[in-house]
Amino acid sequence: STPPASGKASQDSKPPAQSSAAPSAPSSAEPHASSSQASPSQGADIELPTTGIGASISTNLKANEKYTIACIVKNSTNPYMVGCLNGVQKAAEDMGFEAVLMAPSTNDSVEEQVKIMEDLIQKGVDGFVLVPVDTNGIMPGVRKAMEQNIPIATIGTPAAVDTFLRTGVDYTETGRLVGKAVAEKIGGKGEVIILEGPPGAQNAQERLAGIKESFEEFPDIKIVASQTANFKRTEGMQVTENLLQKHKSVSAIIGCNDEMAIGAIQAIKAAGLEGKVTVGGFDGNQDGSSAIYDGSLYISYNTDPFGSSYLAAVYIAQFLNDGTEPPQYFIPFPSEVDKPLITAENVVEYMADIAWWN
Amino acid sequence: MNYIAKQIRGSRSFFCLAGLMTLLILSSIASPDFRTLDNMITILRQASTLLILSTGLTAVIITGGMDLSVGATSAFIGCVCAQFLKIGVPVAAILPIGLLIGAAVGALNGFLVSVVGLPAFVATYATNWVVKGMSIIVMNGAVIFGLPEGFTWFGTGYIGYIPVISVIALIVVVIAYFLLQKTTWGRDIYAYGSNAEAARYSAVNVYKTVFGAFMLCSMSAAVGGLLMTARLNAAEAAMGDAYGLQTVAAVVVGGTSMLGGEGGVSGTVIGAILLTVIVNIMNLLGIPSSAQPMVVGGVIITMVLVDSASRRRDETVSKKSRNLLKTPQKGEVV
Amino acid sequence: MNANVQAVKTPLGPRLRALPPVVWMLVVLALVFSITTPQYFALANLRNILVQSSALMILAFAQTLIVLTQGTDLSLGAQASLVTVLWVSLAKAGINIYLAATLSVCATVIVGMCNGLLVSKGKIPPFIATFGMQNVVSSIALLTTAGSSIYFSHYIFQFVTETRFLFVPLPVWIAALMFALTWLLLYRTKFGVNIFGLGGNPEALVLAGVNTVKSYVKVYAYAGFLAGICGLITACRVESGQPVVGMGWEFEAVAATLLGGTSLREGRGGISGTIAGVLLLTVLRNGLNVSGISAMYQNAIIGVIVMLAIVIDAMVRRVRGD
Amino acid sequence: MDTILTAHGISKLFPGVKALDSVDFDLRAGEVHILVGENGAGKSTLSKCLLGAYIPEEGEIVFQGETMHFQSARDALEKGIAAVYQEFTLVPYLNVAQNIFLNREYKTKLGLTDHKRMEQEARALLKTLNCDYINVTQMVKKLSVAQQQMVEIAKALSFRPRVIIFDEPTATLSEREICSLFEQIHKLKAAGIGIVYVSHRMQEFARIGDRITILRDGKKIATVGIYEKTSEQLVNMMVGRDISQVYHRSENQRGGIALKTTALCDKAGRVKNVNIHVRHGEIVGVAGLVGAGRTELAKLIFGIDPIASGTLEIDGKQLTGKHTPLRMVKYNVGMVCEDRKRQGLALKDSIAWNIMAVSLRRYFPRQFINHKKMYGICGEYRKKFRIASPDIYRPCRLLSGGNQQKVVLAKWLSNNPEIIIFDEPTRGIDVGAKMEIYALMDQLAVEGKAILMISSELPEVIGMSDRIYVMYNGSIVNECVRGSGDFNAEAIGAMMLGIKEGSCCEC
Ligand SMILES: Nc1ncnc2c1ncn2[C@@H]1O[C@H](COP(=O)(O)OP(=O)(O)OP(=O)(O)O)[C@@H](O)[C@H]1O
Ligand SMILES: Nc1ncnc2c1ncn2[C@@H]1O[C@H](COP(=O)(O)OP(=O)(O)OP(=O)(O)O)[C@@H](O)[C@H]1O
Ligand SMILES: [Mg+2]
Ligand SMILES: [Mg+2]
Repeated sequence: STPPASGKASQDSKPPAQSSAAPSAPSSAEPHASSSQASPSQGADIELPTTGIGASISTNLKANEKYTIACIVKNSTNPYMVGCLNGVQKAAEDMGFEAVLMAPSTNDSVEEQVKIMEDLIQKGVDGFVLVPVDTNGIMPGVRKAMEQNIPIATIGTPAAVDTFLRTGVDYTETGRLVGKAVAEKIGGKGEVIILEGPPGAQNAQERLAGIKESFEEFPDIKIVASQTANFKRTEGMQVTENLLQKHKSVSAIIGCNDEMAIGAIQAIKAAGLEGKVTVGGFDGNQDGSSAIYDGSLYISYNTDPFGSSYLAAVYIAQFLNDGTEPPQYFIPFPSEVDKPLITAENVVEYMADIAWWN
Repeated sequence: MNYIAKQIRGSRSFFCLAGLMTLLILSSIASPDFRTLDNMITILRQASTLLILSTGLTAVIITGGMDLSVGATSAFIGCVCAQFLKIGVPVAAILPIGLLIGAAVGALNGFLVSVVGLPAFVATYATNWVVKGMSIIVMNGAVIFGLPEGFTWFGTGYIGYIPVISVIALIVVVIAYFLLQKTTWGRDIYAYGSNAEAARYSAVNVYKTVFGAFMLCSMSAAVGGLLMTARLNAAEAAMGDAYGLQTVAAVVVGGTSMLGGEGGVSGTVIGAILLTVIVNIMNLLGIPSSAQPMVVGGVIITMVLVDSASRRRDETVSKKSRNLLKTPQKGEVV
Repeated sequence: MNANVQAVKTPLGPRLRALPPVVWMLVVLALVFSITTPQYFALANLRNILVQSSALMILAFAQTLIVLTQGTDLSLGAQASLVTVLWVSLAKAGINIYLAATLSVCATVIVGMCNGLLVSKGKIPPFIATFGMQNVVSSIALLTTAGSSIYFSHYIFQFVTETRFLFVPLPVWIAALMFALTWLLLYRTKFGVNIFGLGGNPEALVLAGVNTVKSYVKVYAYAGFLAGICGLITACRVESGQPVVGMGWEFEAVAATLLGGTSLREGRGGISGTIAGVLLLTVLRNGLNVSGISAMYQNAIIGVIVMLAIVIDAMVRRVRGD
Repeated sequence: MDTILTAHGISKLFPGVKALDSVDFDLRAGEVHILVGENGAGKSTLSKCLLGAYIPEEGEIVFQGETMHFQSARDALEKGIAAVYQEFTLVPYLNVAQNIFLNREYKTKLGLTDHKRMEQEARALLKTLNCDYINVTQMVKKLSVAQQQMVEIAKALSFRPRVIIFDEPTATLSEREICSLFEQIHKLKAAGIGIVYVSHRMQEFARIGDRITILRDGKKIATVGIYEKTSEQLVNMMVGRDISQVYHRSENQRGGIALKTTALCDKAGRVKNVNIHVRHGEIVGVAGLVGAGRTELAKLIFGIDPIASGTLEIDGKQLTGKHTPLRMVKYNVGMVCEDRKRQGLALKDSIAWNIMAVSLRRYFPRQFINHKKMYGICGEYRKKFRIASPDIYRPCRLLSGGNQQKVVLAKWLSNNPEIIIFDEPTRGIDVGAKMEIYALMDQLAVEGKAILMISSELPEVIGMSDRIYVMYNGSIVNECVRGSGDFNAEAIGAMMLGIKEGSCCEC
């Protein structure tokens, strides 16, 4: 399949001024052509205007004026999205700007996201923290905002052009890391089931591509099924139930988010296969973390929406205060300050200090 | 015996049953994994939630109405009750609370349809919007999980080989069947659905009938929502979305006419199982998710097409009665 | 509001009173928002509202025609999505962009014809026939792009959304053109007469020798055409092909249609009221966004206001006795 | 005069009904050929077969010497056969001109409909019918019923047909409009156009008719010249036996006043100041023309429509509080309504469920239905009313009109009411069934029930009633008691038309 558009976008969109600060290759994965430059690195020497991670993130910065910063996410029913909104809300409280928190009333509608952007430009906001549904789809809104010189920070999914900042995670990268970890855990061979995100959603496609990429190294691993469960727990459970009827000897299931992974775990329990199947997920949400703690989930990836959007808001406020640009276009936030993979080894620490959902 | 055979043959769910049988046979041939006991139980468990939601909807559709808010209502009640469980409300109190909220939503629908006189389609679409919005507010975007074991047992437990959730679905179906077929109120629902005006002239209490149907619908949505929550061990505002129109499909594929007055929960049982089986076999055969709706849509259209063709055959004069013309029979009623 | 009685000159007072209630609600809503938010009444915002409503507007015209025939078309949203995807992928495959647009609109016209056949020949209730089609169509859209959105760079997209003619952006003009076209078809052709007939008294049509099967097919096909145009505008709006972008629009279109005074029974109504219905929904969303009401509350607020609007509409009509 | 339209051996079947049975019919140019027969005799069905709206199972139609194979009404229209149908065939939300030119819209050069021209021609057409007060740009929905009927007539004439079929065109017209219609019919006759005219109103026959064909139970009885038979003979041919045989009343005792209304008015002003009473053991008829407000009165009494003013007493007790059918049923009142397909039956439901629709609550007061018991009861009623059906499980739509009517009767009588309102109890049913229903009403009266009977068939009202209220334009204009001088068809007919008693004697 075609390489995801985001990789391309972030690749050739790097502002030349910052290329000296380009991060080194990622620590845990092979560098990959499509995203090597954008890939995160641990402990790169950039200075964040914040300290901490997850819910413990904070800043000393104060907004000079009562700016209005809007956060637009993809929906208001997913904890990840609400984490983003909460991050900006917290930033607003800490720094003293006004936060406008928005989501389309129809879940995951890029068209409505564009509408909201247009409306808020009318309202006169000073900055956008954006979780776009789609890289290209969001462009009309982005372009309008850029015409008005309103800084835009995107979380996770980028926009098709360079915006003020992109932070959060690289979805392909997350897929690659978790996929690799799971593959190693099952000894590089066996049958794997993947539960995909909603068809049509870009981040879901990218993460899936990442997972598949990571398996290319392991010729003995066979993806026996890859079905959508729409990022939902119910559907994760139902689809897994069905697939387990056929693939009883499956060694691993990767859910493209924790919700589906937990659904899969419930189905595994019901099928009496507990302990025989390695399950991987993404997001490191509260339920997922407890599942890692009790051993039913092997691994997850801390995508930290809270910290990402907080950080994005802080950068925007800083820019509004004195015109300081962020040092780098793509700041892969959680992995910038911490190891983002969560396993039984670090889950206690993660839940106590790092998690974004407290 | 002849009567029973005739009833089955003549009943609207006949084609649905035939369709289900065909599907089961084809599936068993196509995939060896399909015909295992395990898989059958899986299908049973999966069909249960859909079945509970569609059972109540059947009553509304028999009145000639429509309830587009079923999915949203079930999610809403699941969310509210999960919040209640979280603050320590005992499990025993949850069912009454859920049913009460369900009854309230149903009463709102009933009010809009029978008192204000809105088309049910529009009224319940608005309700759907409101209820969905309220579950987002209730949940504040979070997912609640880690519910008491006494509660989740209803969703995940087994009685012998049979999942508890299926037993409950069966109970709901039996109750609804009993209400619709064995009580005067149930008869009023059919009478109102086949001819609302005639029902009024026959001294049927229209308000009681319509309110009752909508309340039954929303209350079964409540049970469905609670079980959905118990089964997931979590509640989420969007969890009912997928059920919105799927329930309608299950009811209509089961032979209940959208024009009202015909059909029943027995057809709905078959319809719900049919839709579940299709998805199950498609997953087993590895049909890509993007192609799955096409198959489901195709099956829905085909089933209803066959059903409506058979209906029309009843209306037209059959060959046999045409022959009456040739040999006029004495004493035959004109 | 209806063109059929345009020749009757009535004084302004009764004519104002005869407007669909939704027009008044629209005015009230606009007043409320302009009082609460200063930026609301800016010219740019009005333009904004018009642009935002244009895609839904066209879809709602389609839905209005279907509702006039006592049906609902649940596949319209999926059809619009399909067009965005087809257009972009055909263009990407090297086909001339205008040809690609035409071809993809042809696809939805065919979908519409299938709908019409199922409803008329197959005698399936429109609700369930078009629901089945919705599934089929969205599958096709997803399969076309293997599930993801699809992107193709061409100046036409931005040209459509950003060109202004007489201060008004192109999508609004397109919507206006579609209104004019639909209006002509509805009130100045046999096609329109048959639509009112299908909803009002199909028996009369049969007795007058109208082929009702053909009429149904035509209506649904034209609805498909409008859904296609809506899809083209949407593709320009989001500059890409999005296989699920139109999800749920069919229901919003129904809501707008009914708010606009078209009845699910006996073929009463028309497309002029639908404009007000669509504007009500758009103004509501825009107003909530501009006033910065949090995402958490928007769904509930919109739902409650739409419900109130429908109830008020029903009440007013009952009092007026129409 | 030469024959332009002939039908040979036409048969038409509906599920459960043989509506036409080898009917022969012929129509000459320039004549008005009247079709008579009781309700359900097959008049409308025959008209529709001539028109191609129905395709007969058997028989052939010859028009101007050519055998026709009409597949639709359009075919017939193109050949020059137009009709004014009994049912409403206008589209409510189109204007008058659009309705008249439905499917034949004039087009401008641009291919758009030419409203101006259509309106002009429509206006001209209506003018020939003396109906220039009808605004051609008005929605049909907003017209009165009579105006709608005139539009239907204009529509048929606009085809400039060779043959035109009128199916009860005057049923909803007032005298003034009837006059202009007849004037038009005379003009058409003079122009050599053949006219088939279906009507129940004998007084019209002499004014326009040339020949009469009598249908009964789907069979043709005879075709006669207009002056060959007296109206009594015609009625006998229609009914198939002497009227005196048909109606039978037993001697019985009258009880107290069961139902009494005082100054009853409805909200729409269709019922004005009605004072009537019915005693136990009495059959009281209400006569009047269509639109006189008799059905409205019945609906008012039964609680379907709200009472605007006036009072209602049942067995001497004045009714207070909520007035709904449910409450009336509790007071032992029943109503067999006018339109059995719309208000009487759930056509999709089985015979059994329809029979039990009212009395279910009485037999099973605890709400739980014992199916065995229920089907037992229904079976008894099927036998008692001789409902012709192999079982009680079939849907009612498969029954013939008469049997459907019997189901409606069984529905109410199974609830054992004391006061029964019959609105057109014998509409559209065959003579045999009619007689059974008359016998039943007689028996009910003997049992001491109070019966209020509304009927448009004068012989029936006169034959069955002990007293008759004559209703005209919403008010009771007269009360005739059996045995008194004005208790005959002529007098009552005149009162129905609103002609004062005095002037009545002259005609
Ligand atoms: N569409 C139909 N389906 C079934 N039965 C029908 C249908 N139309 C007419 N019938 C039956 O055919 C018979 C003849 O009906 P028809 O309408 O021709 O009577 P009619 O003489 O016109 O009576 P009326 O004076 O009431 O108009 C009746 O028994 C009627 O019930
Ligand atoms: N002025 C009118 N405006 C509207 N509708 C009318 C009018 N006159 C008569 N009608 C219609 O004709 C029908 C007959 O009227 P109504 O029921 O009052 O008369 P009726 O005396 O019961 O006559 P019948 O029982 O013979 O139909 C009504 O159902 C009504 O729809
Ligand atoms: Mg007739
Ligand atoms: Mg009447």
